[in-house]
Order: sequence, then C-alpha cells, then structure tokens
Amino acid sequence: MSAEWLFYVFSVLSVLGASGLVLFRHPMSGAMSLIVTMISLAGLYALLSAKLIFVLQLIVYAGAIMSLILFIIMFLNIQTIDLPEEKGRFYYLVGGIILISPIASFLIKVVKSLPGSEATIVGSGFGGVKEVGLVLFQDWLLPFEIVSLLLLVSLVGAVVLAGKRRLNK
Amino acid sequence: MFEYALSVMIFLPILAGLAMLLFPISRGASRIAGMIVSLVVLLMGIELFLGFSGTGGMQYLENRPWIESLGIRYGLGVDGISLLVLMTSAVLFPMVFSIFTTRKKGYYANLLIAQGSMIGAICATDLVLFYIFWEIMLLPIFFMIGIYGGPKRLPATLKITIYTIAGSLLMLAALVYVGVSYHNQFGAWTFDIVQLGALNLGGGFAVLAFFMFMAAFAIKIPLFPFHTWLPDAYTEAPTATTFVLSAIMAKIGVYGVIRFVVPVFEIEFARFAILFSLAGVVGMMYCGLAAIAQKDMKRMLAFSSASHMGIIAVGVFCMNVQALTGSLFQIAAHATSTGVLFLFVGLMEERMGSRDIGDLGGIAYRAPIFATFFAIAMLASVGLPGTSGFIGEFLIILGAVKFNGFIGFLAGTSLIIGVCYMLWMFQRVFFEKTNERTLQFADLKVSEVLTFLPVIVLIMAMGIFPQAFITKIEPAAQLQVAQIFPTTQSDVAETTVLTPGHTNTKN
Amino acid sequence: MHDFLSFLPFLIIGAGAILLMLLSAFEKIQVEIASFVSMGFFGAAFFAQLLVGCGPEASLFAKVFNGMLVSSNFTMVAGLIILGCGFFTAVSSHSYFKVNLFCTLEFYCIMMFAACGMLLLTMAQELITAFIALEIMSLSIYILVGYDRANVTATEAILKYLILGAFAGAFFTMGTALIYGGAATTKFVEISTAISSGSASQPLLLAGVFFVFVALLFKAAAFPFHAWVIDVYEGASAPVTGFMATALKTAVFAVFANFLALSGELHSGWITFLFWVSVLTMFGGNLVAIGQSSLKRMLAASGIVHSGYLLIALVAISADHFTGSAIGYYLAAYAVSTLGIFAALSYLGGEGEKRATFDDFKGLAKVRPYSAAAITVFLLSMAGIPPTAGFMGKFYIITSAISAGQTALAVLLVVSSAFSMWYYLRLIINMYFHEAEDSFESIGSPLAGAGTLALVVCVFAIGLYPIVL
Amino acid sequence: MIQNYLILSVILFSLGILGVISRRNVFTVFMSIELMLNAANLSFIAFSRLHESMDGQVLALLVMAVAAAEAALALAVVILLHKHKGKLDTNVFSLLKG
Amino acid sequence: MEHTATYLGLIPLFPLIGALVIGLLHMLTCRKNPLSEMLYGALACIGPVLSFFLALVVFYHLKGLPADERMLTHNAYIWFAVGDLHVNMGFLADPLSSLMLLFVTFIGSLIHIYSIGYMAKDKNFGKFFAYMNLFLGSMLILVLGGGPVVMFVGWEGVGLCSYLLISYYSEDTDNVLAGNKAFIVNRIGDLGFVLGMSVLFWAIGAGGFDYLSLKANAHSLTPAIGVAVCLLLFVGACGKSAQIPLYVWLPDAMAGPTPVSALIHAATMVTAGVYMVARFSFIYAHFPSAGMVVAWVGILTALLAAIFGMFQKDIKKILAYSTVSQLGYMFAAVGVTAYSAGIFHVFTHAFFKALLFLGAGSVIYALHHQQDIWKMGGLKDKMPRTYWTMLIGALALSGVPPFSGFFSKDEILFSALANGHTGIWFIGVLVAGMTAYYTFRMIFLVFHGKPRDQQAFDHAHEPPAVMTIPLVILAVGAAFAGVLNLPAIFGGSLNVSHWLAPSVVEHHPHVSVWLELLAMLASIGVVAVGIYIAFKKFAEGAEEPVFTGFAKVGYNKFYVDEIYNALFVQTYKGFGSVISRFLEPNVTDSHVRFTSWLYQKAGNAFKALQVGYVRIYAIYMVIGLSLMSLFLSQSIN
Repeated sequence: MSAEWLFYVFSVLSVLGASGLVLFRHPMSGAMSLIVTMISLAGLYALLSAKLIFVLQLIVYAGAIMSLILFIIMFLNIQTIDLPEEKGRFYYLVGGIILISPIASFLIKVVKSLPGSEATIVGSGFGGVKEVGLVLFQDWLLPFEIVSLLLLVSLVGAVVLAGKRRLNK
Repeated sequence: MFEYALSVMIFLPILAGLAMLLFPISRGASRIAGMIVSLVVLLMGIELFLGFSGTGGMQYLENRPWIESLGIRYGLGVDGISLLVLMTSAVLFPMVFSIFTTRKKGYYANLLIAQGSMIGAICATDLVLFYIFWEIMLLPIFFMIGIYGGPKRLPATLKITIYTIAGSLLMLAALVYVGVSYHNQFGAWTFDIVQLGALNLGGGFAVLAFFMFMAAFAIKIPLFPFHTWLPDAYTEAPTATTFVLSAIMAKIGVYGVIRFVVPVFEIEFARFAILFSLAGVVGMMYCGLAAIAQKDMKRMLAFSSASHMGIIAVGVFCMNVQALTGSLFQIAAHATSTGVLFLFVGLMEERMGSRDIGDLGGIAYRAPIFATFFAIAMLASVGLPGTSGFIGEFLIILGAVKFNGFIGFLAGTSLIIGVCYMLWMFQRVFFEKTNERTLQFADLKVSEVLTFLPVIVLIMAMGIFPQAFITKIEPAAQLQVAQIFPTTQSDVAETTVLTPGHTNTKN
Repeated sequence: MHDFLSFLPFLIIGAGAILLMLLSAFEKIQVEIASFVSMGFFGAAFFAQLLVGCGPEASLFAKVFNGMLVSSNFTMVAGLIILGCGFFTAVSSHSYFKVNLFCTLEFYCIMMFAACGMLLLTMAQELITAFIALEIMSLSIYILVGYDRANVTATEAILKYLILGAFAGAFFTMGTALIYGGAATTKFVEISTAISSGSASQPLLLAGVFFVFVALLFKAAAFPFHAWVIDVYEGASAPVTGFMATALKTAVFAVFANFLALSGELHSGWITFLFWVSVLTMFGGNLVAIGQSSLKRMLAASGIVHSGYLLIALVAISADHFTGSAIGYYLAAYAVSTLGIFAALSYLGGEGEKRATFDDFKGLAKVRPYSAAAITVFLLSMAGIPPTAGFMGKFYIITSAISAGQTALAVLLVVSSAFSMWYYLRLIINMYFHEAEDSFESIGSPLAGAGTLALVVCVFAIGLYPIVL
Repeated sequence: MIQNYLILSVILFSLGILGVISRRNVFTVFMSIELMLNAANLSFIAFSRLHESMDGQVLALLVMAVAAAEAALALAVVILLHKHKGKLDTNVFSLLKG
Repeated sequence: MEHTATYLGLIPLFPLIGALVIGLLHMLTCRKNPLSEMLYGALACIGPVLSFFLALVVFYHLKGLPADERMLTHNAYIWFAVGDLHVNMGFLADPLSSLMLLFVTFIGSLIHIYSIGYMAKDKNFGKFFAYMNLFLGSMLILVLGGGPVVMFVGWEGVGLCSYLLISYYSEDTDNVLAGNKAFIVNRIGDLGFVLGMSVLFWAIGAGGFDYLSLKANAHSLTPAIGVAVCLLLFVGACGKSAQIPLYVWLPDAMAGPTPVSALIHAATMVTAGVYMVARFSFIYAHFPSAGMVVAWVGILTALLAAIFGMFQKDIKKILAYSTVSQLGYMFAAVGVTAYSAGIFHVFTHAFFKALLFLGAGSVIYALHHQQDIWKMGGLKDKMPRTYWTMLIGALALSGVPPFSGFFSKDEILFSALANGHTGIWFIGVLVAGMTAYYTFRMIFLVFHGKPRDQQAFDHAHEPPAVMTIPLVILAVGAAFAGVLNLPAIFGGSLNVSHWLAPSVVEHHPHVSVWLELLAMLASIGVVAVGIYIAFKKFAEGAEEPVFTGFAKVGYNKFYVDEIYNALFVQTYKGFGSVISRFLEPNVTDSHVRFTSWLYQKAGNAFKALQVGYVRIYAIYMVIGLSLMSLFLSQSIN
C-alpha cells in the first residue's frame, strides 16, 4: 500500500515540477522545479526496484546536470529584464495543449492497451549495481564504448564553441 | 568501319562539340571545324542512305549490353521510319555552318552537340538510350536560345525547357512502367523496342502510360494545345536554332510516336487515335489562323511550322500506310522547306536588321535569286505539286479521308490555310514597293547560292522523283501499320467506315 | 578477420580523429596540414572499404558486440559514400578556409568524429546503438555548424539545429522505450522475430516505430519536419553544409532502410504512411525551394525534395531480400552532385561567403567558364538530366517504385522533378545568360580544381557505368 | 500498476513537448527536452520492471549519458548565444528566415 | 486498246525546259545587264511551237488508228507507290486530250508571239516569258496527265503561273492582291479536287489510279460515293473555271498583262474545269443528279456573269465576265452530259475569246494602258485591223451565224433542250441575248462614235505586225472553227463529237429537226434583239451614265466581293487576330500560366512559413505529429 501512496506522491510532485518548468518565467525557478521532478523520478525508480538508476538519477541528473545548468544560469547572471517578454505565453500554452492532446491521447491509448497485470516480485538482485554492470559490460558493450566517443565529441565541442580559440593566422 | 557508322555519326559531333568547348580555339576555326564534322556526318549519311535497302527491317545494327541488371542495351539501328529523319539531320546541318559566320565558338559547339544527340535519339532502339539522347538534345538548344537568342529570350528559354522536360519526365515514368510490365510478363528485363512489341498491356495504367508517352511527344511536336512554348521559343531563338528546332527536333517527336508508342500501345493508340488526330487538325487550323495575324516573319513561320506539324501528326494517327508514309515523307519535306525558310528569314534579318513584315517590301526586285529560292521553299511548304511538300500532304489527306471523312476534310483545309498567310507574307516582303531598308539588300553570294542550291534541288527532286525515297520507307510503314491491325481490327473498323456525307458540306 | 577488415574504415577514421585531437594541442601545426591529414585518413578508409568489399550480410564481432553491428553490401556502399563525402569535404574545406579564417584543427577532428558516427549508424542493428551513433554524428555536426563563433547566423543555426535535433532525439528515445516495451528488445533481429512470432505488443510497437520514424524523418528533413534544414544550411559554412547534405543524409537513410527492412510486416504496415510523407516532402520541398533567393537555401530545399525521392525508394524496398541498391545508387549520385555544388560554393563564395544568392552568380560563365560548366553539370545531375548520375538514380527509383506497384508515386516523382527544374535552371540561366557583374576573383587552389574535376568525372562515370548495381 | 508509471511518463513527455513549443527562453526549452528524456527513461525503467529484464535499465543509463553530453553542448551554445546578443530569447535569433 | 507513245512526255517538257532556261538567264542577268528581248522572245517561242508540232503528230497518230484504239499512253516512271496507291508519272493522249492539246499549243504559240510585241520594253521581259512557258508546260501536263494526280500537278501548276502572272506588275498592291485572291480561291477548289481524288481512290483506286483503270472500275462505285466524288471534283472545277461561288477571282485576274488574260484567263486554264468534268465523264455520266448540279451551277453562273458584264466599264472586265458566262455554258453542257458540245465550245471559245482579249490588248496598247471604255471611242478608223478582227470575235461570241460561237453555243442549248432541261435552255437563250448586248456595247463604245479622250485618241495607232498577225490568224479560227462540228441540220456530221466519242461517255438523244430549228431561231432572234439594243444605245456615242437602281447593283457585281470580304476574309483575319491577340496569350497558354502562377504563389506561401523562429518550427513538427497520431490512433482499437 505504501508503495502506491509513494507512487502517487512522487507522480504528483513530478507533474507539478514539470508544470512549474513550463510555467515559471524565470529559468531559475524552472530549474528548481525540474529538480523536484527529477528527484521524484528517482523515487519512482526506486519503487520500480531500479536501484542503480535511482542512484544515478540523483547523482548524474539531479546532481551533475542540473547543477551545471544552474551554474550556467547564474554564471550568465540572468536578470528579469534579460528574459523574453513572452506576452502571449498563455495562448501558446493553451494552443500547445490542444496540439499535444492527440499525441498524448494516442500514447495513453497505446499504454492502456497493455494488459494490466500486477507487477510480480523480483529478486533482490534486480537493478543492483553488479547485476546491471554485468549486463552492461556483457550485452551492451558496444553502446557503452561508443558513448565514450560521444562524450569525447561533446567535450571537444564545448571547448571549440565556448573555449578560447587559437586562430590560424 | 561502316559497322559503327551510327556510333560515329552520333559521337563524332558530340565529342567534337565538347572538345571545342573545352579548348580555346578561335571562332573561325570552330566554324570550320564544325563544318568539316558536319560534312563528314553528311557524307556518312549519304553513304548510309545509298546502302540502305528498303526491306522494312533494321539495318546498321549495333547492339551491346550496357546496364545488364535492367536489360538496358546500347542499341542502334536504322529502318525506314528513321531513315528520312536521320537524313534530314545529316543533310541540313552543314548549311548552318556555312551561312552564319557571326556567332561565337560556343554556338557552333552547341550545334554539333545538338546534331549528335539528335542522331542518337533517332537511331536508338533501346527506350532508355532514346530517352537519354532525347533529353540531351534539349540542352544545347537551351543554351543556344538562352545565350544567343533575342531580347525576350529568358522567358522563352524557361518555357521551352521546363515544358519539354516536364513532358519527357512523364515519358520516363511511362517507359519504366513499360519495362517493368515486360519484366512482370516475361520475367526478364529489356527496353529493346523490338522485344517490347510483344508486350500485352491493358488496364488503366496502360492508358495512363500511353498518355504520358504522348504528353512528351505532343509537347515536342507540338500538338495543340501544347504548342504554346513554340512561338516564343522559335521567335527568340537564333535562326540556326530555330532551324534545328523546327526542322529536326519537332520531327523527332513525330518519329517517337511512330517508333516507340505504336508498337507498345497498339490498343490504346487505336482507341485514342481519333482524339489525337483531332488535336492535330485543330492545331493545324489554329496555328494557321494565328499565323496570318503575325507581324514578325519568324513568328509567322513559327506558327506555320506548328501548323504543319499538326498535319504531319494527323498522318501518324490515321493508321494506314498511305498516311504514315506521307507523314514520314513530309517530315523530310517540311524540314527542307520550312526549315530553309527560317534560314532565309535569318539571312534577311542579318542583312537588314529587321524581320518585321511591315518594314520590308520589294525584295524580289533587289534579289531575284534569293526571291526565287524563297519562293520555291515557300511553295514547297504550301504543298505545290512538283515540290517535296505535295507528296506528303497528299498522302496524308488521302489517308485521313480513309481514316475519318471529317478529319480528312479538316486536314484538307491545310491546302487553303497554308497558302493564305504565305502569300500574304510574300506579297508584303517580296512584292510591293522597295524602301530604304530593302534597297540595300544584296542578293545571295556565290557561296550562299552553293549552300542553298542542294536543298532547293532536293525540294524539287523530292517532288518529282519521290519514289526513290518512298521505296526505302514504305516497307517499314507497311510493317508498322500491320503491327497495329491484327490486334485492333475490331476497334478500328467502326472508325474507318467512309462517311462521304461529311465531306461535301461546304458547297 | 573479415570482421576486423569490415570494421577497419571506422577504426581508421576514429584513429584519425583522435590523432587530430591530440595534434590540436600543438600550436605549430597548420590547419592546412590537418586538412591533408584528414584527406589522407578519409582516402585510406575509403580504399580500405573498397578493397575489403563485402560478402553476404555478416554480423561484426557477433560475440562481443552481440550482433549490434552488421555489415552488408549496402552498408559498404553507404560507407563508401560517407567516406567519399568526407574526403571531398576536406578538399573543399581546404580552399574554403584559405579565405575564411576561423578554422582550427578541431574542425577536421570533429568532421572525422561525425564520419565515425555515420559509419556506425549505417551498420547499427540495434536501436540504442543507432541512437548513440546518431548523437555522435549530430553533436559533431552541431559543432561544425556553429564553428564560426563570431558569426551570429552560424550561432543561430546551431541553436535551431540543436534545439530541434535534441527535440527529435527525445522522440527517438521515447520510441526506443516503447519498442522496448513492446518487444522486450531493441535489436532489429529480435524485433523481427518478436513481430513474426506475434509475441510483441502491436500498439506499443506502432507508437514506438512511429516515434523512431519521426526522429529519422527529422534528420532526413522530411515534411513537416523540414523547416530547420533551410535555416541551418544557410547558417553553416559551405563545406559543412555540403557534408551535412550528403554524408548525414546517407547515414540516416542507411539506418532508416535497415530499420524498415528488418521485417516485411513492419514495412508493409507503414507504406501508406511513408507514401504520404514522401509525397508531401517532394512537393513541400519544391514549394519551399521556389521562392528562395539564396543558393544555399535553395539547395537545402532541394535536399528536402531529394529526401522525398529517397523516401519513395524506402517505400519500394523489398524487405524480404533487401539490397538497397536503388537507395545506395541514388545516394551516391545525389552526394556527388551536391558535394560538387558545395565545393564550388566554397571555392567561389569568397570571403565570408559574400556570394550567396542567385544574383551573385550572374555571368559566372563569362568569367569562369570551367567553374560554370562544372556547376551546370552538378545542377543537371541534381535535376536528373541524362547522362548524369542523377538521371540514373532517378531511373532506378522509378523502376523500383513501379516494380513495387507504386506507380502513383513514380508519377508524382516525375511531376515533382518537373517542378524542380525551375530552380536548377534558374542558376544556370543566371550563370550563362547574363552579363558578368562580378570579377569572381578567388584564391586559386589546384586542389579545388582537381576535386571539382574529379566530381564531374564521377557524375558522368556513375551515370554511364552504374557499377553499384 | 506499471501502466500508471507509463501514463505518468506520457504526461511528463507531453509537458516536455509543451515546454518546447510554448516557451522562448532557451534554458526552459533545453530543460523541457531534458524532461522529455527523463520521461523516456521512466518508460525504460517501467518496461524493464515489466519485462523483468535489466536491459531497460542499461538503456536508461545510456540515455542519461547521451543527455549529459547533449546538455554540455547545449550549455556551451547558450554561452555563445549570450555572448552574441546578451539575451536568451529564441525569437531574437531569427535572422535566418524566408 | 492502248498504244504507247514515248514522245508524249516531251510535249510538256519543251515549254518547261524553256521556262527553266529563260528563268535562269533572267534571274542571273536581270540585275546587271539584261539580255536582249529578241533572245528571250526566240527562246520563248521555241517550246510552244515544238509542242504544237508534236501535238499535230499526236493528232495524226491517233487519227491513223481505229476509233476504238485511239489511246496513246506513256508511263515515264513510277511517281510514287504506297500500299495500294500506285501513281505513275503517266501521260494519256486520246481524242479528247489531243483536241485540247492542239488548240492549247496553237493558241499558246500565237499568244507567245503576240506577247513579244505587247511586252516590249518591259523590264522583266525574261521573267514574263519564263512564266508563260511554265504555264504552257503545266497546262500541257494538265491536259496530258494520265491520271487524276498527274492532272493535279498541272492543275496546281497553272494556278501558280496564274498567280505569278496576275501579280506580274507586283509593285502595285492591288495586282498582288488579285493574284493572291486567284491562288487562294483556286486552292479552295483544289481542296475539293484532292478530297474527291481521295474518296475516289478509296472507292475504286486500288486497281490503279489512272483514268483507264478508273474507267474500268467505275461500275463498282456506289451511288453515295459516286455523287460525292462528282460533287467534290466539281468544287475543284468551280475554283479553276470560275463558277459560282468561286468565280470572284477571275474578274480581278485581269490585273495581269493582257496576253496573260487571253491565254490563261480566257482560252486555256479556265477551261480546265470543263475538261476535267469531261475527263471524268465515265463517272458523271452515271450520276445524273450530280450532273444536274453541275448544269444548274453553270447556267446560273452564265446568267449572273452576263448581268455583271452588262454594266462594266473596264474593257477587260467585260471580257472577263463574258468568259465566266461562257464557262457557265460549258458547264451546263457537260452537266447535261453533252460533253462533246461542251468541249467544242471550249474549243471555239478559245479562239474568239483569245481574239477578243488580244484585240482589247491592242486597244489598250494603243491607248497607253487605258482600259475604261467610256474613255475610248471612234477607234475604228485608226485601228482597222484590230476593229475587224475584234468584230469577228464579237460576232462569234454573240453567237451570230455562221461564226463559230453560234454553232458551239447552239449545240449546247439544243442538247439541254433535247435532254429535257427546258429551264436551262431558257436561261441559256436569255444569256445569249445579254451576251450579244454587252459585247456590242463594248464594240460600239470602243470603235464607233466620237473619241471621248481626244489626246489618247490622237496618239492611238495600229500595233506592230507581230501583234496583228496573231489577231488575224485567230480571227480566221473564230470565224470558221464552227464548221468542224457542223450539225446535221446544216449538212454537217458533228465531226468533233465523233472524234471525241471514244473519250467521253455520252449519248445523243434523237429529237425532231423542227424542234432543233425552232430553238436555233429563238436564240438567233434573241441575239439580234441584244445587238439591236446595243446599237441603239451606244452606236452614236453615248456618254457615261450614272448608274442607279439595279444597274448600280449590277455594276457593283451585286456586292458579292464585299460580302465575301466581310464574310470570309474578315472573319478569317478576325480569327487570326483573336487567336494571336487573345486566345494564344490568354487561353491556350492558360494551363501553363495557371500552373506557374499557382506554383509561385504556393512558393511564396511556403517562404512565408519559414518565419525563422525555432519555436514555430517545433510547432510545425508537433502539428505534423498530432495529425499523424490522429491517423495512427485509428489503427488501435
């Protein structure tokens, strides 16, 4: 029972956080509400017995990525006057909701088509670091390896785009 | 050596033209080079013509695999249907090089490329190969009009190019459809026209493909109402280009119908022949009427050319051997008459700076030789017996009467319509009073006389001794007509019943 | 051994990328040298790919990679195209950066990373691998697009590309998730067996495949996901645009075709969808192209049209014995001519790409006849006029479409090509039929001329001897 | 049960789309995309639980890595944008159009 | 039974070669140093004279054969052969064509000689004779042609020469316009000819498309097709021989030099239609209903032209209308299947009408190109030879016995009556009176009374002998040609009719001699009345009247030219300008314009959609996604 309660709490929180992201004018507020969403998601992962992901969600997402974003927001010293006016924001929101509703309803229809079976109990090893690690390095070696390439590109790219540049004179 | 005659005739001019473009040579040198190349082609053409025996089959065959996975072959050959078209394009080109001396190097190069690709389109026996040459031949035309044309050349260029390419692209889809259908029926890929003849098409897509083929050819010929590119393009193009367009390129449209549409789409052809022949006669009358209102001589000739093409097309759709032979003959006859008229107009423009009918007058007194030549070409174009124009026109009308009395009557009116505007123009330009512009018009120089004389002689010879030509083309026409008939006799029967009631209504 | 050889081109390019990355630490190394290095690596990889050839379809390092990479004739052809594109992009960059001085060594490095991503993408037989490869490619391209940091339009281009690309990437992820939910796997082979055994959840698969398609269609710039491509092409520097237009498209269509071909059932279920998308893409692209005055924007829009043609080829592939020959051939033909155009633009654009519109190229033929002739050849190839490669490509697509019973698509294709004539001819008309207003001076580079000539030769060679088939 | 997670995932995903299409602030837009990725991740985890296979978790892991790489680049771009115009309005960057 | 005679081809060839030689000489030399007129004149006369002698040879050759075998053929070569259609360049000389041959070459030669005088000092002397020779060659092809297609060659050839010679004085626009009119109207007729030939070919031409084969197969013609063929061919004849409704070109054709009018537009070319109908008598004879059309058209034309002729003041126009009128008689004759009568009238008409024209030419020549009869008068004494010869011509034309015209015309009228066509006969007699009236009106006004233009009169003189000798020769012919076909009533034996019998299909009805006599007296009476009225009105020098009422309408030729102009020419031109000004740019081109307009507009719309805001692009994507989702959610139950 408590799992269901927790689920509802986390889901309400995450939806609220997401709504905050969409609604708040200042990115800082948006970022803060996104962190709420992410933490709630981490909780949901835990409920789904994905322990490693739960941890990584907290560390990588809520921790690293979001702090990077916050850092940059503060680094750029965004003032309210720098922000776009976005006068017609609410029209866009309403219009956007209308636009998205077919997509959402389609997806929900898809999801509803799944047979509604209760989750079975999984073993305690499910989602643990070791177990996931084994799968990762045995079955998913190639994606893992090429992610390194991706990160390398991203690294070089960040340097090229934002770093100092030595020009070919 | 003569085994590869056709290949040489195709690629010698193309390669010469490309080389001319690539290497920096002077204008005069390029003209002379072009002349030599076209004369070589001419000699080969004459040799080929003389060696051709009118058996109805293909001769001078070359056939090599090219893209084997789709059965596309490099296939060339000449038969009675293509012979005269081929000869036309071989015979007429040297004249262009000999007459116009003021153009740039690129112009001569483009002319050569045009010649090569046209010969290619005429000789190809493989649909894809034909299509390739068919498209290539538009390119030099495009550049010649665009670079060397008249003041309003840009819209004209765009119109002709996009219009004709649109048509040919439709044909591309249709020809692939034909190839795929063959593959589905016989399990092998081929685009060889002889083998495609065995194809048995039916159903809506076949009709669609037939119309797509016809769209390409109808635009090129041009059949009414797809002729609207023609007046602008013919008027704005430099004379030699207009000459090439009207004398050869338009004919390849007609030729394409005979060579590629008839064998494959016998049923559809017979079914819609009445429609297209009607388009032919309506176009003939429409353009003929439009010609009378033109002030620009070249534009008038453009309409006249369209009008004649209409009647040539009628001959193709009448599906009897007389009309078909007439069309094939008229193809050459029209090239020699109207084509040469375009050259004459070009000469006049070059010498007097105007081709406006209202500006001219009395040239006959200043230049009797020129006037005589012009008159002979003009009379051939209106179909006077004793000139080349008569035989074809007579045969076409004769065949059209058999095909459908009403069409025959309408086709016959070309006798009247043609003569109206031609005489009107001749009166304004060659008769009446001279003015200061025409006073200084010099008669043809000896070199020009020598250039035109062969064609003038040819016009007369084709009128007086046409059998020399007809024996070579008639068997092929017989075969072609025979090809339609076994399958479609029942369809055609009702349309060919003679209805004389139609024909005597104008008393 | 065969696995290794098949993988060799990827390794060569990766090694080259890393080498250049390391070299960039040294102040002394000139950009020109980097361009030669990258040319060398691309060339080496190209010949490696060519020499290896490929037998039947084979899974690479099946034990280690778990069948996530598969090489076949089709991937080899796609790889050859990508490597060739890389080579010629390096060539045109070489001359481009003689006048536009914002290049550093990392440019070539990132280009080679992009090529790595593309090569992986062509071989990927698993969704998340494909996604990562796609991201490697996309991130590299983003960087290349925004490489000229001082240029606000380049920055705008990267912004647009990045936002929309990431947006599309999110759909890919969601799609992968749904497919994973439906079939419990993300490997193509296993998805195929799941579908045929009926164990997969149809709705989830439908939605998942749909989202994956959305992402791929976005990358391929299909209608209505095409809007970014025009702005991004304009903002990016000419060689990069050329690279994007060719190599990226090749990679995307390769993975698209591989994905579609995984199961005949899957393919046949999506024919109607792809049919309409391809029709809209062709005509939408034409309509966008018609009004453009900037060459790059026109080429971007024409790229949309070509995507439409390729989508037709996708409709017409046969999932049972998939060879991808029509797609491969068309991609090659399209790549050669597009590369040629962008090479010419790189060469003739001048400093800061000051010659960018149709009007800027008026009278080019009078001043630089050979360049104009080369551009004409490329344009004619794109327009599909024989005897160029573009014509044969179109011919094969029409053939495959009609063979697959999609006659209507074939007809629409030719109608669309007729429409497309207008803007190709417009440039030719501007080059040939007007008097020159510009002197078209540019810093001569023998390499540029040689590269263009090689491409011209390729256009005709591919057109006249379609050995790919 | 699992369906609820998926529905939540769909809702979050939709909100992410909404953020992208209705907001002009660059940060918000990027974060909305992150939200979409998170929604996808939630689906992965939920399906992984449903199928009782840890592949889904690995996939989520890889997606996180990709998201991180993307975020790094995105932030570099944001800095670049800020350098140019001092604004974070996506509508400011509309030189390329037509 | 036919015989081959290879020299047949030479008959047209001589003048044609002459034309070529003269034409080339003239073309090459006229600009710099023209050759002498003597040379041209000599060259020009060689061809016709040689042809004339060959024609005599043909005549005697035929005469030497039995009546049934009087057919000489010569197939020079296969002209063209396509499928069943075999057309030889073949010539056929039978009694009919040999008769035509004789007088064509004879009169042709005379007129050539006459022209040497008439055309003297013309700057295009050589050109004139080239055209004349060309004409004669074509005419001979027409006459000798062994089949309809060969005949058509000559048919169109003479049309061309007619055009060239009418517009001979081409600096004057009106002359060229007259030439154009002639050519175009002739072409309308030619359309009928060609269509007729085509129908004929498909009906019975497969067995050979020459007269002999056609004649052999004519029995298999069905009535519908037979009538159609007859009428279509008759359209051709109408054009060439100036019958209603295509007669309008002939009066205008008088713009050409007078010898041309004499040769082409009176004696030879215009009778080609009659000749053609006679040639096809093997068809016409089978379809009397078609013949009736021919006869009525002919006689009405005769009436109409006679009415016009009564009011004209141009001497050549008067003669022109009289030619039209006489041609009407001829068609009436062939229409009632009196082919030999028609042909005989062709024969006599050639003499007296050529004579009249040449005489008129002398007058015009003498008066320095004055053609208005109201400006002449009293020339009788100044130009006696011309006067007397013309008088003979006028008497012949009026049908006064015993001049040739009387016999031939009477034969026609009698045939009509004998075949039961009283109406035709009655009109014919009426027309005979009118003919007499206008002919003598002309004679009196020109030669009698007082000179009306004293200055011109003073300069008038008899033309040189080269012009008068042909007049005299023709006058002899005009006076006595009638005896060749003297009817039985005068003790003759219809020699010409018997000569022609193998060539034409006709039968002579037997009617009582009294009827014949009565008819003859009636026509003589009417003629006498006509001459008398003319004498009363004009012999003593009348002044030019102001036409009112019917006379004005008649003088203006019932405004037919104007009506034709409004009805056909202006309509044609109107169509032309509507097409080129309105239809061509706005209607036929509309499919192109509309497509490109739509394309451009749609392009602009799409251009406007590229707003440049990234958010909007995302919205496009989402719109697409939504629509696709809607589409896809259909497939999920």
